[in-house]
Amino acid sequence: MSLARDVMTIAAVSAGAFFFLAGTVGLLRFPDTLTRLHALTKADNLGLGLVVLGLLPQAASLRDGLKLVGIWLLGLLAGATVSQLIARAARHGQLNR
Amino acid sequence: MRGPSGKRDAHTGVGVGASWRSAASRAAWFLCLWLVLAGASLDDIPAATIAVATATWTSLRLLEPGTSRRSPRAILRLALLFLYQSIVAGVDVARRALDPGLPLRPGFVAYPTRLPRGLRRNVFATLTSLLPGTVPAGEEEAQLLYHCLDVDQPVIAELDQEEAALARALYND
Amino acid sequence: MSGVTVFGLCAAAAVGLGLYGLITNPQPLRKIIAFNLLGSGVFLLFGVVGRRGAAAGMGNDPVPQALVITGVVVAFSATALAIALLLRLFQTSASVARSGRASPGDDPDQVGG
Amino acid sequence: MSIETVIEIVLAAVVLTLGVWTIVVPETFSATVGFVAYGLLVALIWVRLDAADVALTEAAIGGGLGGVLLLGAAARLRDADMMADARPGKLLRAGAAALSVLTAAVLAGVVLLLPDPAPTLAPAAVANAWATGLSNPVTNVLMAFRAMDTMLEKVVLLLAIIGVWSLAPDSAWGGRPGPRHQADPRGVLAFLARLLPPVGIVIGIYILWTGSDHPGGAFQGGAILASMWLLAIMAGLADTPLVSHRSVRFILVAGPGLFLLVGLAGLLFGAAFLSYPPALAKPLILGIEIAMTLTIAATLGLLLAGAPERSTEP
Amino acid sequence: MTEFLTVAVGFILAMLALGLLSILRGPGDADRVMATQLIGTGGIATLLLLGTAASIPAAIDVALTLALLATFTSIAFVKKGLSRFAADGTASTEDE
Amino acid sequence: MLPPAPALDAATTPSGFLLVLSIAIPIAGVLLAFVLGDRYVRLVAFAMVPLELAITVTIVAAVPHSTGPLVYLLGAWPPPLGVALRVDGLAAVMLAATAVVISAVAVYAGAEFSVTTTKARAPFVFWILLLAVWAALNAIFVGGDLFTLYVALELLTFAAVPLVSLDGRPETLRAAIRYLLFALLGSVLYLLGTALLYGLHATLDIVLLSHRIGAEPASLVAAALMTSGLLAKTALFPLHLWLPPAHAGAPAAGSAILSGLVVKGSFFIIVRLWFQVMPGLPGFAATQLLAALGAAAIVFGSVLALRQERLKLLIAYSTLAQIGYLFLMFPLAFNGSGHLESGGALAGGLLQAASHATAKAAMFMAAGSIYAGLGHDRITGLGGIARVLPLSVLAFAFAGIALIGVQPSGASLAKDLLLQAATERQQWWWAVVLQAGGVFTAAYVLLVLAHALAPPDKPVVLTGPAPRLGDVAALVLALCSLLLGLVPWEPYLPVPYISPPDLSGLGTLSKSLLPVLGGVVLAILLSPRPHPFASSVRWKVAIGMLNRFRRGCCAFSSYVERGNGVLCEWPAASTCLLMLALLFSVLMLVAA
Repeated sequence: MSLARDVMTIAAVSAGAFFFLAGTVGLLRFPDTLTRLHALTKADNLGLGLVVLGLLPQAASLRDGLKLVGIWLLGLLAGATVSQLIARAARHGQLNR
Repeated sequence: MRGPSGKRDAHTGVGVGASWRSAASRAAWFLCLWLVLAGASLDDIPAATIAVATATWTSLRLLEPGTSRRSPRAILRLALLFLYQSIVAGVDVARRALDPGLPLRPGFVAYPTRLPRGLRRNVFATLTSLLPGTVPAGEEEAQLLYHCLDVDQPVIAELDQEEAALARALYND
Repeated sequence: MSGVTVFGLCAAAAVGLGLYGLITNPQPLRKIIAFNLLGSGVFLLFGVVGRRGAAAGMGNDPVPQALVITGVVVAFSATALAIALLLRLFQTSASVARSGRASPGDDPDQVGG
Repeated sequence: MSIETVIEIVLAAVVLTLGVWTIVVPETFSATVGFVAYGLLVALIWVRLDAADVALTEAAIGGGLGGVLLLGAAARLRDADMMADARPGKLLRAGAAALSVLTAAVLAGVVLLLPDPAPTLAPAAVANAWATGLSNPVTNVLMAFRAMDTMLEKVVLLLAIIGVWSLAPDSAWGGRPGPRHQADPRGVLAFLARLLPPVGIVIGIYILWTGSDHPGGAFQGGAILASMWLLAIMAGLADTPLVSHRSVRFILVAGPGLFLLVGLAGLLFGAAFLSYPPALAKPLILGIEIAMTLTIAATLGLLLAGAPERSTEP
Repeated sequence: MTEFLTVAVGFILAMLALGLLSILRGPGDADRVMATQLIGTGGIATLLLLGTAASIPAAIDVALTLALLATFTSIAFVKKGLSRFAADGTASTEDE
Repeated sequence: MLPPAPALDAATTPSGFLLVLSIAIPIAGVLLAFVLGDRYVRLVAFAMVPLELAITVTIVAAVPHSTGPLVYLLGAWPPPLGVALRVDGLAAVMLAATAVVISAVAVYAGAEFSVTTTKARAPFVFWILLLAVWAALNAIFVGGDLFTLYVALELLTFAAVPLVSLDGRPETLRAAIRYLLFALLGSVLYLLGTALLYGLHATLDIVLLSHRIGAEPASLVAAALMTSGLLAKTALFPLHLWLPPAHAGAPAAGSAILSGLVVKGSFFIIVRLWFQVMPGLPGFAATQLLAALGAAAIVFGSVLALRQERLKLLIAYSTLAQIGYLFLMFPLAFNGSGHLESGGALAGGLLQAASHATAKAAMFMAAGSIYAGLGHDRITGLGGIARVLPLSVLAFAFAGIALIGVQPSGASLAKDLLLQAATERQQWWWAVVLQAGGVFTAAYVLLVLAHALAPPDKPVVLTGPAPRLGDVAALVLALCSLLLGLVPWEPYLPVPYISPPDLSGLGTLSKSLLPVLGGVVLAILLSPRPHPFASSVRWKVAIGMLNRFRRGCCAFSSYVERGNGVLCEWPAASTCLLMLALLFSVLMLVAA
């Protein structure tokens, strides 16, 4: 049982780390603010989600697990709204250029 | 569980009944949040009461009770769709970032939405900001402006599908 | 123990950095930021001291932790007061300076894109 | 070298790189963002040092309020070179760098020389926890063993507010602090500001409440509540109160006031100033903490809002 | 398991550092502000992993606070830095 | 593990609760005044001042009857876990001086800071901050824990900064920012030292630390950091960049508090640190360095004071010089066995602090009245005011005479004590500095008086009503300073001998006249402006003879001014601070 849990943790956390890697590569390679914003919000949020998923089997209690999910949801909400705010700001910046 | 959910519980109805009902359902959500955070303990009752009451009061002040019907099954479907889309979005970005050719055709796409400005459009924009390749970057009259990683993707169609799912789930009036 | 050493050195470096910034930066706001950096180095040092004093089933001596929390509050209020002073000074001296100058043009550097 | 040490070195290196960036980058705005990022990462170090109470404080201050404060100032002071001192010459900068490096080196040496095993008060704090009935030793130190410091610190907060208010123009005295924030009531910001504050309130109260037994406490909870208030203000959904308003004044002194009253009651009826009778210790401390949370939330919010700018007339 | 989680922490931290370097460079302020958002996600992930690896349960609460407040810097930036562009949407659409 | 705590003062003494009240009452006043708002703020202050005064008197009266210091254990928790408050003779003297000065300032400010409908802001802030300064100072004098002292120091800074910028002009705002930032730098260094001390000894209690501390390098570095941080807050030369603009820009009552009291807070912590926490550690060289800085402060401050155009700035620079005077006691307390001895030198230093507090506050108050009366405070425009504002000028004169060290002033007793210590320790060079300090003081006091007593060029028109009550308060304060030498000090300070205040003796007369005459010469030589009496023919001849010499002196003083300009740049001053910290570390390490 514990082995299955650990395998799931390792798999999910590794996948999460991969998406963090992808997000960072995107930040480094993408040409402008708006495209980098995609990299930042999408890849990293998925990465965080997968890390949370991976930690769920290790959580001490159901409550802690739900807390983890809550943190992820809060992170999603933050990412989603902030990406809109920054996108608007960046677009206005471009228009003003 | 959290704010957006609290808001979604607004039920059809007019006047005081509706606001009481929505107050009750929001309070229930905040109570769930409290229980997740602090666990269930008798000692916590005063703090939990204060927290839930304050949060509900604030929530009602900041966000008026809605008037639309919602369907639990459609919400579930929306959530799953959303989850699926955000995974696809992450994979999509990862693929483009790691591809040596850097396949990007960034640009803006205007999507004519049927949702009125305000809360509904905000919810829609927020959900779609996690869609593959799109970030809402502004509004113009009846259109939402999206920045896309790849303008050749069928962005409009995907957005249409999402909007329909959202309307079925929450704004079915 | 080595982790403690790492962060101890990190704290010392943060103190040095903060001092350098506080001394050499001509902008008041940058001085305030440097002060905060310096402060965080000092707090980290408290943290390291507390971590070294881990005992009685506690990972960190509670007394330095409490001192740090008090210190953080004080440092934050100091920052807020300094910034309020700065903004007020900016307002008053800008109202003096503006009379002789046309409205400042749009600064293209303001937003990224 | 264990893997933990490697991680710690990586963490310290990242944090220090951000610190260097903050100091050397030419534009103030970049430095400010760098510092906010630095502050958020320092919270990681605090967790690593097993000081979760402090980590919470750093996260609440560095992440929310500090960022708003510094970034807001950086944006407003964009072309504020007129206030700058003269840029020091190369020689002076080299001298300052040498001295700073020397100081850091001395400090590093001293840290390495700290005694081993380290003296500590942890056992004493744990052994005396019975007196309050709270099992978070940090809260015990703050509220019982060193309650005087905490009370004085709350007075410091009050003085900071008075200092900020003292900068009001005479015509705006008693008015509302800060500019009236305008935002589209149907925009994204307002959307976030409608959803987040209730959640934040529950979390803030939880952090306060859990502080008696787990990491958390009045300041951290108050900082979260203040952030939520500020969010509503920035989104134009709420306005700052009139500073002449009696209830505002009352909230701003509630924490230290109650602290002082309980302390004096201890002086009159109990063992000493700021002592609590063991039976009543927990409720008394919790009561003070609740009052302090309110005070802290209001104080921090108003500190960030700034000096009164708008006169009492609407 | 602890070793694995610790390695993951290191890896994500390294990614975080690289990402920070790339966006703090600019060119615009909007890029730089994204740095705090990056820490909002990467930092939370690191915190959670760290907390589990070192079994510090309170790390979850720290992460929660960070998640709640991670948006604030960006909001302050949008509010104060770009007020004349009305980046919160005021300028782009008038009342319907 | 901890060594068992020594049972030195592990219990509250009977009248210990007074110590709590001495902090709690002004804090209660702050809170109450804040809640009640603009209209009642002065009322609250006027209610709290006598109450607090009474408590101070009771404490001061209780100290001689107690065998050791008065002790109060807060929350009944003994150190190291808890925090203790302690009052010994030193603290009692400072408590008393603070109470006297603040009461006088309250009387003085009663008229200036009354609430009217149009101007509610300044009175509100002023009265609350007055009480806050009192609370902070009392906490500093009474506090027995280095971290409590840190919080109290910050409290003091937060109360002092808004006083500087109370009128909101850009230059006072700039002065306030500079003051705040430099003070913060100082307190951060202090905090750094406490962190190290806690890491070494797991306590910050002064008494416990004094038992545990040894010559470990870390302790010495900590002490050096704390000392230099506190020096920055005390504005000892060359860390004085913030003081003159801040003290001269504040309203008169604020300047009186800032100059008279606020700088004494950090000074007192230095005394505690050196004399009580680690009397055996600083070593000879560090004390010499401290006093050398003091001597430099006397020269710089006095010369710059003589070059000022405005009265308030002159007084501010005089504060700079007088702060230097306070640090001359350190080497003189250094005894043969390498310890700082709490003897006559310490008594002299603290007496000097108390008499400077009273005299300087009186001076600023008098200057404030003069400013209010004339609408300006240009020294060359003071002609004739002795006739229209006799009380203000008299208060200024008395305060000045007290500072110069004419018997029976506190400064004179202090000087005697320090001179005696200099003889005992065979450090004649500090005796020279002490005498020179008196001469310098006489120079700028006499310069002002000469202008004030000179006949006016044109009839003096007062722009405002003369604040009678305020002048009386200033006069009383000045008289206090002038008569401090008559107070029986033995219960509080180790005053080893009592000089019978022989006011008529020839020796006393010459001792008083010497600095005055020297001062006249210095004033003529160093002041760049035309002298009011220079119009008479006889003076012209005399000055003509001196002229070449005078030109040299003027060149010297303009060099001093230029050097001061460099030192008052932020980077230079903060570099100096760092250098001092390192220098102190090195000196102490070498001594250890």
